[in-house]
Amino acid sequence: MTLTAQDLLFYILGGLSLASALGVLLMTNPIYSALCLALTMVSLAGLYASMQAWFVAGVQLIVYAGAVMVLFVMVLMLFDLKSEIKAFSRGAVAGFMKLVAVGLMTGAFLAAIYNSADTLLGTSLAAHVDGTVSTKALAQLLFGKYVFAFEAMGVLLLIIAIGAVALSRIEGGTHADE
Amino acid sequence: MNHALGISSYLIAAPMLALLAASLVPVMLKVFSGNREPHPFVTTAYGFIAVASALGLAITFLGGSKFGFHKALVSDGLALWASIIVLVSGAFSIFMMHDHVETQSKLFSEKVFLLLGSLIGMLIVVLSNDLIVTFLGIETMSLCLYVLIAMSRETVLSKEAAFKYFVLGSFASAIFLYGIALIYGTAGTTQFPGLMEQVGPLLESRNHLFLIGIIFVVLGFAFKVSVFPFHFWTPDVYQGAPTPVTAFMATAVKAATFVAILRLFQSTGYQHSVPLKEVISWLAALTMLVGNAAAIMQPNFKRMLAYSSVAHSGYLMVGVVAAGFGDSQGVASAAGIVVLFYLLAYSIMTLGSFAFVALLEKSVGQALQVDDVRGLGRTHPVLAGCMAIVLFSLAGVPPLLGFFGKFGLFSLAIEQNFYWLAIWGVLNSVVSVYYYLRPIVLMYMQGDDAPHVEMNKQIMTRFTLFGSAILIIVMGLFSSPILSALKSAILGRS
Amino acid sequence: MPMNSLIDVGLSHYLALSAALFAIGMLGVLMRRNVIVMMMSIELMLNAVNLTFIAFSRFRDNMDGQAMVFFVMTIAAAEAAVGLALAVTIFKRFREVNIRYFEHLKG
Amino acid sequence: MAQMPLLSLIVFMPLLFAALMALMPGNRGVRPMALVASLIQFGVSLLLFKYYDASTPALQLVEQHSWIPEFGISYFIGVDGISLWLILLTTFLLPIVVLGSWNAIEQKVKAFHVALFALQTAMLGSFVAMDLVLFYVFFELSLVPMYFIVGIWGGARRVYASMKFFIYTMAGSVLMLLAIIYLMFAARDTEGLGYFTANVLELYKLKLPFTADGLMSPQALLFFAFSAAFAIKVPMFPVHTWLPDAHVEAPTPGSVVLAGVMLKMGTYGFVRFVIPMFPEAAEHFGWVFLFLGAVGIVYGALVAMVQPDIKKLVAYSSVSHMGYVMLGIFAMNTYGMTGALYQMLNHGISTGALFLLVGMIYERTHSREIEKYGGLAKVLPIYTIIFFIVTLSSIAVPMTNGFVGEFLILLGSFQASKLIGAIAVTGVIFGAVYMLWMFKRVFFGEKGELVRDEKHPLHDLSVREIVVMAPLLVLIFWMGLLPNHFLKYSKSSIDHLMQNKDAYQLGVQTMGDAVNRSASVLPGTLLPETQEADSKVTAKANMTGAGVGR
Amino acid sequence: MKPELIFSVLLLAPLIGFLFNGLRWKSKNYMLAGTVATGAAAVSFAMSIVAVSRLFGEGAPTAIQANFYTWAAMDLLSIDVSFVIDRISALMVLVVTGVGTLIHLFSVGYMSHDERPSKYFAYLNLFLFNMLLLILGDNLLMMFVGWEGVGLCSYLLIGFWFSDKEKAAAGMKAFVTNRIGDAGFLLGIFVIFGLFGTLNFAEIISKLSAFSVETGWTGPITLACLFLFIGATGKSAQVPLYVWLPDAMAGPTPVSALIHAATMVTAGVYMIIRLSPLFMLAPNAMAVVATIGAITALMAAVIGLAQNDIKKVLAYSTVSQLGYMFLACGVGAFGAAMFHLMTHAFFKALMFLGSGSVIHGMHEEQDIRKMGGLKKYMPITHATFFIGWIAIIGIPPFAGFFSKDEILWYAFASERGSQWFWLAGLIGAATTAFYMTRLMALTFWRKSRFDAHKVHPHEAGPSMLIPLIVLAVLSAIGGFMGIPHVIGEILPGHPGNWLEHWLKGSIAAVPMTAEMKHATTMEWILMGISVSIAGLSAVTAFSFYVLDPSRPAKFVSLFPRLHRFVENKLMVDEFYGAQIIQPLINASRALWAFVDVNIIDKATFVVGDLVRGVGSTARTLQSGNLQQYALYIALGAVAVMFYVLK
Repeated sequence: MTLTAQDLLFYILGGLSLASALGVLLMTNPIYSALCLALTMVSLAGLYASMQAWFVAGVQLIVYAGAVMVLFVMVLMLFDLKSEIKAFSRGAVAGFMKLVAVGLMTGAFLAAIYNSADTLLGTSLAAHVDGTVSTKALAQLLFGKYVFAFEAMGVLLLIIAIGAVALSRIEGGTHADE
Repeated sequence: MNHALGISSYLIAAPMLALLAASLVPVMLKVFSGNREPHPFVTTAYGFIAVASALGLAITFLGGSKFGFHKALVSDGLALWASIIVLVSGAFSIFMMHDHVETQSKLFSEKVFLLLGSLIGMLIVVLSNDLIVTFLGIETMSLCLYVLIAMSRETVLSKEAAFKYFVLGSFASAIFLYGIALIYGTAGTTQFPGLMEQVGPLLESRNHLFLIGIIFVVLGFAFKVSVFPFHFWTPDVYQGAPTPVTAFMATAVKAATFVAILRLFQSTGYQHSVPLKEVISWLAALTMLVGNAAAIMQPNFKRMLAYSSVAHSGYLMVGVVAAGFGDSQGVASAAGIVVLFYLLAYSIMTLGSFAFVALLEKSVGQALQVDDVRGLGRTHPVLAGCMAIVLFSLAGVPPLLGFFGKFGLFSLAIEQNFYWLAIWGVLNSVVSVYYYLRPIVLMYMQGDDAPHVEMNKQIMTRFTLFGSAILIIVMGLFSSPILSALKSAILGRS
Repeated sequence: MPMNSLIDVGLSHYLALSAALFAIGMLGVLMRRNVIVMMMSIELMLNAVNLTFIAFSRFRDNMDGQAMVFFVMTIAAAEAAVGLALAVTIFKRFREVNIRYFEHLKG
Repeated sequence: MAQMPLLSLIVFMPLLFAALMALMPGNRGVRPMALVASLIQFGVSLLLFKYYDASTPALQLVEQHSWIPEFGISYFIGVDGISLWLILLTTFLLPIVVLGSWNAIEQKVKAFHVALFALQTAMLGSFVAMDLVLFYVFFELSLVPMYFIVGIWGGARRVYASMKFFIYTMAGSVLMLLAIIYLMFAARDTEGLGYFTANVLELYKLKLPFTADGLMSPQALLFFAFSAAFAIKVPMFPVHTWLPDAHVEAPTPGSVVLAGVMLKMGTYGFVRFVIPMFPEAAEHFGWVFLFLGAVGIVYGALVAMVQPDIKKLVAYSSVSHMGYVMLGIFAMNTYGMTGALYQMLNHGISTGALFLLVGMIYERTHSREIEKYGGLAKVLPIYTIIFFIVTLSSIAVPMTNGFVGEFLILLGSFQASKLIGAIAVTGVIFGAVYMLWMFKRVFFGEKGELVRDEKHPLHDLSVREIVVMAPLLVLIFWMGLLPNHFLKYSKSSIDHLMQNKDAYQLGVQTMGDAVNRSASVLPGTLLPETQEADSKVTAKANMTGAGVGR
Repeated sequence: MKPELIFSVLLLAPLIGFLFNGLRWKSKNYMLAGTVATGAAAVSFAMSIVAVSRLFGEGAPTAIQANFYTWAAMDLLSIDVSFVIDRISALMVLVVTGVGTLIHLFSVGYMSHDERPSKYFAYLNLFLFNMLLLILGDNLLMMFVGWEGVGLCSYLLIGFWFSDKEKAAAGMKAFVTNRIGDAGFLLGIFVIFGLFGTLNFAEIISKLSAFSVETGWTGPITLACLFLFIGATGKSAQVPLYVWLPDAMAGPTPVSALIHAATMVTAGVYMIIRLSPLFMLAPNAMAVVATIGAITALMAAVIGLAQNDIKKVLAYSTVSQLGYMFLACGVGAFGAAMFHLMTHAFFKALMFLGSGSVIHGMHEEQDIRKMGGLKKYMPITHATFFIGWIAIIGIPPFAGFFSKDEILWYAFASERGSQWFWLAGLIGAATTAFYMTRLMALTFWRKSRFDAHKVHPHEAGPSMLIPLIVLAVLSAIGGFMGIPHVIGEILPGHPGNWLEHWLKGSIAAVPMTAEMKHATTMEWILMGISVSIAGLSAVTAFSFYVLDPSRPAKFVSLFPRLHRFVENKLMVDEFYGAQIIQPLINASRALWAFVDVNIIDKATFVVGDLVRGVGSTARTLQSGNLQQYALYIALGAVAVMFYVLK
């Protein structure tokens, strides 16, 4: 039972992601939550990289931690929100039940992972894979097996773009005519 | 790896492409004419042409168990008939949108565009042969709907509805996606054919992660078709959304999603998990009960119909249970036939009932109460008569279409020895009679003193209601051709 | 499972981590009242899913998982766009993005 | 005329007339047209006598067409001695109802007649249908027009009553639907049949497993599922409570049709389906129905006795009378069965007449409270005489129709069980008590407050009303004095049923076809051979599901 | 004449009369109505004579029969509408049509002032028709048809003046009480059918040889006999169902004479006589018949002692005399029962018509305390009534003496009889003599107690007197058709017992005990005792009511409560009302309000409430809070996971 560098990286990045995720949950100021989320994403990107998913790690950094987070922060800025007094939902019973529900679900999950661990394949990492090789393979997949999904994504983005614009122009929208 | 796509792939995608191309026209017109909204009728016409051409292409090219796009899509009878249901209900929804006060606006062309976009998503769902593609389709369909709901001219409730639907939908999508991930991890594939072969061994060895994956995926579907206890968004969203959009959601979304569920349950391997069978049966049973019981207590017309649609999901789940856990060969295709037939029936009836609601809504944000139909039998005999037919059909009175739909479903349940589900189902349909007859009571038996209310013109919505009433009768009496067509399409025989 | 494998990082660890992240995200949706934070929590859930995909992809030596992550990210972005657009609309109307204003529809 | 679809004509003619009436502009002229139409359909139904062959128990004037083969449903109709008289009763009552409601229905006249004629089709259909699903369709369909008739033209609590009516009857029949579906699958899975069908003649051949010791054998469960549907429809104690409400609230014509024909659909169901299809269960559990029938007779009579409302009294008397019918059916012998069949007709005629009479007086005084009457005999002598004759029929005085039925039923039930026969015979006493007590309070003694009213003197029956009642009176005596005129048409069918209780089968005879064909060749004529063979393959190999057997 | 024709005319004549008068029921032309009706009855009578005459002579058939059509036929059951005149029904048909004709005739006068004479005569003819069906029918079902038919006519005629609530109620009471009996009759028919597979009298009796005498109580024949006897107690007003008959006096008096004295009420006796071989096989049933008969004879006679309504006295007397007939049947003396039936028909019809004449003359007064001294106002009525009186109290050689004495003798001497039956009969006879004398005295003799200024009693017209006279003659000589052997032997020409001879072979023979078969001395002694007791009793009554009118009051004051009890008819009606009828009504109300409304309906409402409960819970959960919904999703997921993974 030696702790390899790989394992160490997992514990560090994993711990970081967990901590920052908790930060998202617990920070009463939304801006801090957003920053925590960004941190989570960055640490996850690290984990992806550690698993040799180089391209995905890069996309995670650029698209997620970059673009999406900027969008969130911008909107938050737009709303000019400060720390909220009532950040969490009311109701002791409901709150308790929520904790219990999620707790149970996670517990069941962990138990399932524990139970099925034997059946899971390849519990040790395979050999190092070159980033260009994996990226190429991914590209082959995207334009081969998943070409339809890829194209559908494009259509989705187009529709959503128009939809989002339209949404801003409805009565009461940011770009309403009246 | 051969990346070349055969012509057949494009033929399968042809309906979607047609929809996309045609849907862009009104928006483009708007762009090139300096942001001037085209005449709504023009937009409607384009929408109709889009749907009609897609329908034509679907009927021409779909069916016969063909794969496309490296097996990302499958074109079989299930897909064909689901496409037909989805497209037809889309067409009628566009008609109703043209008339309805909450959807008429300067942004009408965008709304039609979004609805067509949603239809593309649905076609993806019904044609999908891969869980991840299904997911993409569901997201396409849902995201369009979120926006479409929010674009109502009503400013408070529709926004709330859109937002609730959005948050809960995304929440459910995340769960669904997690399920896909687990399935991917355990089965090694997300494509249905491969997956179906894996189901048996994985369940037999009680792979818990796979089970959780299946549960989460089912849960995600269950959310979309509003199965208890994932149905809570339904009444709120149905109420807040503009009625034409509600009609669209209640019919097309459900049809598309049920086809996806059927695809998931096209394996005999599920018999290895008895608890899964039991739990899904229970969900079906509870869904019927909750939907019907809550509808009884509901004074708001649209909410009542929303609960009724929950109950109908419960009936449809009976078909799903039979498909997944029936013990004879080919039960899944049989289930496909009856479920699709039921969906067809249900869609026609639901379109009619929401058209009726739309006709009675005269102002933005009006919350139509059941009591508002008082005396309509006297003041508007034709409308009331059509609605009465629709309601009787929903209640399952023979020989209307709804009856034969239920007949098929319960036949299937009995054949596969799900007796208690069948008994529970018919008892629930008796309960449902109570609230389906309430509007009839109010229209015909009470309120002779009710004032004569001017009805909106809404020619197309009238047409929808009238058409659905006619179809309910005609297709009820002559359901044989439809059934045999369904059968030959799904069994792949001519 | 032998004791040492609890420390030896394997697929189970990644899965457990993703489960924990998913749970946190879920709690965020369930408990935070700010809609933006709720959306962020959903993003968190999707990220947890992505981690699962990557882990499976890695340990099964199967690239499909990475392709799926790609799609999930796109969807997440689209969802964020729509969600934020909705949020902005709602903010314009209510000057507030707390979900307690959204309880008109009930019963 | 060898292949004239006479039965279809009889069944659907009323619907056609309904459609014609619906298309008529305005309400004027609807009534005469309805009257003519109803007379025409009665006349056409009389043609049955010309083509009906009383000497054979076979199903006659058979028509068979494929309808929804995917669900195993065919359009299969026919008539035999069991249904013949019910069809004629139905067609006979329609003109009477139309003429009787001449003044009773004041608004929405057109809609009323449309509903009435549509109802006629549904009722006739359920009497001729020989395909279980087809029967179910007609059986359920009949609820809708009746629901409207009660709900729209009814009294103050009409909504409650119509709802109760609809939900009660539907609750019973849905279980039957499941049982039907089960039977169809049982037919498919049985050796020798092997195809998916709801054809009653084929289902007769099924030998469903039955074990005497428990309720859980399929035959017993199916028996109870069918019985539940029919018992509610009959209605039988203790599921009878919808009936008094429905009757009291229904308008006169509605009550007449409800009592006259609709209740018979339940008892007919027992005779046509329950007894032949589940012979062992019927034999084994028959005592339950025998007992409940007897209880119903006494119970209905006792409760009728204390009713303050004439119409409710008559309604409860229906419960009592239908108890006799149930008793006769489950006596399981020729006497009881014949008596039951006869009693169905009697009840249709005499209770129908009573409802008409109650309606006539209600039109004059707008009250049905017994207390407010008294001394009517002095004021309305003709009405009194007619009412008295009908009363006699209702309490089964010899030489009226009621006696024949009751005598045979009691004879049969006494042969079946001495104790129950003895209980049921007390119904003869109570029947006289409640009718005559009511008659005394309404017609005899001092003039009551409604009768005394000088400002609004009551008028005796008009010519129209007498014309309405006359055919009923004629039948009361005709059927009472010459029962064999009627019984001879049903004799061979009933004998056949009772002699082959355990293995009932029915041949068919199409119109103009002298030779009986055995029922076993039927499926071949129903659908081309190829399809049948096909269905067998699919049933076994692939397309199991959904009853999409073909 | 073919039998079919005879029966057609016999039956159709009254039916046509009914239709004729029934269709012109509003007419007040009593003469026309009466003529037609009486004519119809007379035609029937004439036809009866024609028919019966065929039975006389050497080689004459024992019965003539006609079959009209099949009423119903299935399985074993085959019922024909067919009629028979044999030696039993011959007697009966003559009595019914003969006495009937006389009473029709009497009615012409009696109903001349009524508002609806046509209706009355229609009913009367209808009754005759039904009575003929009852008598002539050759199977139990035809008899039952007539049986119920006469009950119906009785109902109509009792309630003839229906505006009076009491009278309408009396009609209903009669019908319902009869119905109770009819129910028993029906059960009897069913048992017989089960036993023999036929309802035809001749066939039943021919099949009896296969059966032996039953000793127990539950044998089928005993049961059948008992059930049939229940029917007889209803129709023939025996304990415990006799209560309707006194009330039935609400009808017009000729009706009382015809239906409630001479004909209909004897139907029960007739039925038992018809089935006498059957009854002979059930000694226990016969014991019941005899006991009930004896009790009725005594009890009704006792009640009769204290009645003040002239018709009520006669009514109780009828009940009592019917008791004698059943006593006779019960001991196996069916011939004697038939004999008494006939003589009773004569003298009781006579007395009822006489009372009718009195009531007619007294302007509808019926209370004998308000009469008295009518002898001088209506001498013919008095004379005929007098004959009836001595006939009923059994003074030789009037009709009642022969028949009653024969019954008493057989009650004593039959195997099935006993001295107790004889004693009961004897006391009954004494009581009868007492109250009949009282009736005579209070009505006709001593001083008038009415206001002669207001009431002018007068003798009736000829149409009423002729029947009286004819019946008086019959009452006087009617007994000669059944002269007992002991008397016949000492008379010149040794007249035999014609009736016994006539009926021999048609009915079961009296099962005499061996020592009594030739106990001539004993017969003489008993005859002497009964005549002297009756005479003594009559003399006592005479001394009470004629010689010293204060004596009854003094006597009664010794037992005031007993007297009130007797005067109130032993409180039987009150007992029935309080113990049977009212509880039944209360129970029915409870069934309606409790079982129907509270149990059955509630049970269905409970289902509805449950569903509603689920519905409102679902709506409460639907709080509108988005996170709550998300929680439900999570909870649902957790539940499903745990269920599946457990």
